[in-house]
Amino acid sequence: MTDDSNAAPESDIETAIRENDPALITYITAGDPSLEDTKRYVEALDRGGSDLIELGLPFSEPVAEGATIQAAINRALDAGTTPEGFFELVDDLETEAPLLVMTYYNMILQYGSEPDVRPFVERAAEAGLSGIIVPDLPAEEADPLREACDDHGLDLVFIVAPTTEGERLETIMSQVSGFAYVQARLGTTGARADVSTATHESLERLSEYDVPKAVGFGVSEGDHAAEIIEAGADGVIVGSALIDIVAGSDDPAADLEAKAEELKRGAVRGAESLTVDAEDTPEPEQP
Amino acid sequence: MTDDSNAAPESDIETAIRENDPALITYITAGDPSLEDTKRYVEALDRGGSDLIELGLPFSEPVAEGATIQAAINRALDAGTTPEGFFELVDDLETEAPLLVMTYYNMILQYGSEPDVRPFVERAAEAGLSGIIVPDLPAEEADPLREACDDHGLDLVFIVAPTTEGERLETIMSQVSGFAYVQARLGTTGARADVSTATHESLERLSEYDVPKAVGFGVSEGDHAAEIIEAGADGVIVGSALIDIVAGSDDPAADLEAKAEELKRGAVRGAESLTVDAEDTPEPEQP
Amino acid sequence: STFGDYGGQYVPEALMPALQELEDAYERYVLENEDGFMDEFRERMHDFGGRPTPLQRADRLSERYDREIYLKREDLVHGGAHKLNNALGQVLLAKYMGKERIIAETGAGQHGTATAMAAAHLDMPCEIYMGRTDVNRQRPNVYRMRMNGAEVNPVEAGSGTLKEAINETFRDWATTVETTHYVIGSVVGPHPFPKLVRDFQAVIGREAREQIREKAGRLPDSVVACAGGGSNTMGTFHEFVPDCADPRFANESSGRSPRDEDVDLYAVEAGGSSLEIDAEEGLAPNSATLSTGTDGVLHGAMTKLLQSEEGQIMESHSVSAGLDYAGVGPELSYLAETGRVTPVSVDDEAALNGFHRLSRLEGIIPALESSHALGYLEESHDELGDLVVVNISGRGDKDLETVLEETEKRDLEAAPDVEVFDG
Amino acid sequence: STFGDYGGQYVPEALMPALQELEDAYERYVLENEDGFMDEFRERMHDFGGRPTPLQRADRLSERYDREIYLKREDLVHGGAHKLNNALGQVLLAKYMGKERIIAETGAGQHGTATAMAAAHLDMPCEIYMGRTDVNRQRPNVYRMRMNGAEVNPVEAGSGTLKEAINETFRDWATTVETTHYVIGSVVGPHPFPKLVRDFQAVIGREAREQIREKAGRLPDSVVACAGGGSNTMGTFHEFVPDCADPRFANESSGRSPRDEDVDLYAVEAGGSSLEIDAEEGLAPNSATLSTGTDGVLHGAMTKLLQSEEGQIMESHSVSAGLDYAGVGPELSYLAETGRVTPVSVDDEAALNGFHRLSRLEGIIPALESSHALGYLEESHDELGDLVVVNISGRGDKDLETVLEETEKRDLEAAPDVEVFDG
Repeated sequence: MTDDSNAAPESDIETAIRENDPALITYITAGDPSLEDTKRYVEALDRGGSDLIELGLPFSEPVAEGATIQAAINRALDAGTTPEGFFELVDDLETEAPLLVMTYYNMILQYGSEPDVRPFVERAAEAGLSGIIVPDLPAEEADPLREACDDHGLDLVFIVAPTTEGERLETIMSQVSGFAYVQARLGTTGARADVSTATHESLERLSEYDVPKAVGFGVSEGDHAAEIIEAGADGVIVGSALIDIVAGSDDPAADLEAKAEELKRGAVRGAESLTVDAEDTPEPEQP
Repeated sequence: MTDDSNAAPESDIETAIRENDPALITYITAGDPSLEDTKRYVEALDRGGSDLIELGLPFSEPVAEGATIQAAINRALDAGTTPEGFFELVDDLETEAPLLVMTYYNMILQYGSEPDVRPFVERAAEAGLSGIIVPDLPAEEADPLREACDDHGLDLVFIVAPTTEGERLETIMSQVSGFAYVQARLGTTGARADVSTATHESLERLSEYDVPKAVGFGVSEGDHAAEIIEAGADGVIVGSALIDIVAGSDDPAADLEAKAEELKRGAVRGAESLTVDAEDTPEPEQP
Repeated sequence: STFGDYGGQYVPEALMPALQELEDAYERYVLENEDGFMDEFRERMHDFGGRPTPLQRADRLSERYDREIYLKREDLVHGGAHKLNNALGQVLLAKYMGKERIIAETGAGQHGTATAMAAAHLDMPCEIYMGRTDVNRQRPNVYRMRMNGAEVNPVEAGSGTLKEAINETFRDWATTVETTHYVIGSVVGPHPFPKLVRDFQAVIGREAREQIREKAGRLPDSVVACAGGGSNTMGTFHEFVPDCADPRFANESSGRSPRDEDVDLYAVEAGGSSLEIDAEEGLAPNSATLSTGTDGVLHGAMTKLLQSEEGQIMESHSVSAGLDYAGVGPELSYLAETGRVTPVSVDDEAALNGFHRLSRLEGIIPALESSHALGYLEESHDELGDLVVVNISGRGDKDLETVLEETEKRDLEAAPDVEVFDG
Repeated sequence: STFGDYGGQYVPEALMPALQELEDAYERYVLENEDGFMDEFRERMHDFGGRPTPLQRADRLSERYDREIYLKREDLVHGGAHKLNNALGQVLLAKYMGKERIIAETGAGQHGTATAMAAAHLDMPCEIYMGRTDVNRQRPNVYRMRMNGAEVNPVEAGSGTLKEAINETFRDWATTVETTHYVIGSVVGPHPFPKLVRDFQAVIGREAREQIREKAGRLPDSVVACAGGGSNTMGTFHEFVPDCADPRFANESSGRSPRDEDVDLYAVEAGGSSLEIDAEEGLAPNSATLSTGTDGVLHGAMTKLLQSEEGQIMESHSVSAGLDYAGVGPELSYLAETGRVTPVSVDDEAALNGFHRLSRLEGIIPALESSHALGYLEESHDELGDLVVVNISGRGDKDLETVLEETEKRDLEAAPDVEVFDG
């Protein structure tokens, strides 16, 4: 369906971002602390204004995650979260925002009786997921999964890192499906106190590509969201800051909803500021 | 004086053994537990029938001693025993039995301001000692000390070990001064429960030499003494069994005297048995 | 993929440019000796590392097994194991690449100490990640690394062993990839690491092959090496892989033609206490990945793994911390799958007996890792032919405490009386 | 005497025949290579022991001292120190002599472990005497000996260190001399031990002399080695002794003529905490025998000693257990007395700094013994000329705990921050 994402009809995900620009993409780990809780949290995030929701399917070796999401994954695994349980959760969920699954490649391979990506993708499509993000699957190794996703109408979202440049950037951008997940900085996931200069540089580098761009890794506050949108992104992705609420709040559902609202407001503020800038100056300058 | 012991006039030591055959030679460590005590113990051994008394001048590395005498030496050193203190003890002693000093070569070398054996020998002669035994001085290294002893009329007693055979035995026996100290067995000093077969073999090997032979290393009881004398020795040497008394008795002086008497009686018994044997059988057989 | 169905580069996007840069450096410096890289590497391994290591005839083992047993003495390499071959190679390569900082993971501490030594020798700042459990039980290796000026970062996550240390090192690398080289410690990880590490380690087999020809006049019937991640295994085997009739392997290396002599290759894995797996608990009481594992992706490569049906990586187990890893080098998976390498395993007890046997019979205290190869020799020498080379991958000084503890628990045929060990 | 005024055979009569037998065996097997003894010795030291060891240019030390510094890497010998050169030689000699049993003393445990390895390798029963204090503080070495099948006999007498262990071994030997060979661990003891041990160790200097010529094109200006009993010292120096203008030494070795190049020889002793002696207490807070000792007889030889005026042997001290001995080889006493060897010393602190410096700058953790040579290099490199060879007699793994403890007590310039060592 997205063989050529620039020409093909928009996917659910791309639509969700473009129509809600600036979009809020939220992440939580499924099964942390239980799948029942996750269901409530996802609904809260949906109510809070998420335009797209990533659900983490826990894998025991999460090399791309920082301490916060690692801990969430461990809690989910300790609670006995399985791929089948995950899919049943998704089966049950009815959200306005489309859902993506974020997991590591081995989890996808092992679903089914032989190492093969197709059973997972089939089940994901059946459960109503709109896309897949795999932090340890670079474009070079993605052909089998991309083909399966294409066959089932799922987006396979690629990450663009601060180190992604030149030919590799071209290749990845030509294959963008859903949106480009712009990694805000080098390193792992995790809430940070500021927005890195790498974010600005990355968005600058991507400005010539006409695809939705959402920025993640380190985004935790409305002000970050504002700054990122102002810098040219179409959406912000927030994960660890939400996990902190899941792990630490007395009423996670309410706080998640409030946090989503704060983040969405920040994003909108950033977008408005852009519009004002654009009205003030005929040649908009990237900050 | 003893350049040629077979021809030269007999020394005090040789006389003491020949005249008292079977002779009892006793050893204690000077300064264990104090030089004052040693004086009383030596006098007790003298009273008990010792024909010759060896006084140990303690050296910190007594490689030829077993555990008993090592411990005695450590007690003596801990009590601050010095060569000068030792000689002053000897100065004071008036015993019937001649006295020998038994010590290691380094103690002899270091007496005086430069490493030289003569000051020690001079002082030993002055104190009235009759001879010197040095367990770590084989004949090959003994020239300087032998010359000094000769010059001062002291005997330098050599040890004949179970391994001493052939040419080396000849050489040593030709240099015997005072008596041949026959080492009863391989190993170190120390009371043993029996008389080794090596004793019999050694005495057999030495039987052709007309020099006084006294056997030490492991002799602890009157019966041992008897057996050794019966095997052809002219004397027995007892040390560790006496140290045990020094270290363990409530009244060491009395017990030392009694022990000396027991040993002397044993030796005499051995000699008598020899005489009886000789009377019984025209050709005495070595057991 | 890199090796049949195995290998590849399953890593976060941020690392891909670094892997491409490394691949480029590998081709230029390692394969083509650009700027005399390989010359400098070999000279340093000679002068600093103590190469070549001997191939020693084991007189008493030969007598015991009634065949010729030769030991390749990697225990004599500086640092006490083959690990330096790779660590020095990679740190030197990092220097040639203009990197400013070295990171590495370590389990038992052998790779960490080797990397710390190499980094000190080549004046590169160095940080080592090590699981908390391993830090606590391998204190002397922690000291050695620190003495060499390396930072040691305990990893608190999970069970605090090698797997977690690798995860954490990947995370550091994902942050610092522009200035930092990650010295992976075995023939694992994303391409080009398995080839790079293998090529640095291949000196083991290259020397052994020449030495056995010189000493015995021919190639061995079998070569035996223990296998955890597989760096000593591939290092020992690589030069012998083409010594077989199968043309797939005969031409594998540069310019080689099929050979007359067949050399069998045995990779001895850690059988732990049992080859059975507790799927419920996600525990494998062994580390016999080649023998019992299934295909999957871990730490950047498609390879054989100890994993649950759902794809979660299991906690592996071995009395030898250096073999205790749920994965294995992808090239070994390929060679095992194709039948060129025979994967076998022996249990903890056989390894402990192997340790004691070599210590007492030959005066060489082997690493517990290497002891697995010796355990297999004891159990299966009849199948190994008349001329056998066993790789002694490292020395066992590091294992004394473990061996004592484990020996006290058992009635081991080859062990001395450990009750009097305290003297 | 054997060496000028030094040497000799000051032992109990019972041992004299054994010394004569040993002298005969030394002449036949060692000097004349009867039955190919030396060929077998060299082959085993190659295949089992890992010889030759490298002579490594120390890049960063060379830079630091602005001269060429080369390290002779005896730390790479099997077992981790030069000690095996001698132990294997003597155990093999005992085998040629028909002896059935091996005994040896050990202090820090290095000679004991080397002897236990050699005895295991050559299938000879072996007992090691070790002071109780040393047994308790060198536990890993006790384990290693036992793993190699040796008995370890703790010696309870006195301060329970090397001196007492030697005494006790002499006592065993006096009992078992007919069937047993006593493997003395250094160039000490009665003739022929000092020559025998020296000749087995002389491979160090023989290799180093060839290697430095190959690498630097000439002989070094100075050779530096630490000195306790002096076996690594004499082993390193022996081949260089004739490299001087003084004809007494120029002709010392077989068939040598005076040489053009002058090589200075520095024996670095353990200065401990101070070179001053507490005569009252009979304590020397150092082991600097050549520098501060006086002539006397200990353990079978006339040599320099740390002794009281009355002739009692002092308790020596060094942070390095392997240098902690109140005597020294008689040949070293002779070479020092004649000026051919320059005895110098550095204190514990300089040695500890030397340990840390080499660990951090070169990636080699040296034995605390060898660290004394490195301490001297730091203090006096200006006097050593442009080309210097330093013998690294052993590796420092055995010293990690000691170094940590001693480092914590001090403010050492070259040490890493040891407060974080536990990770």
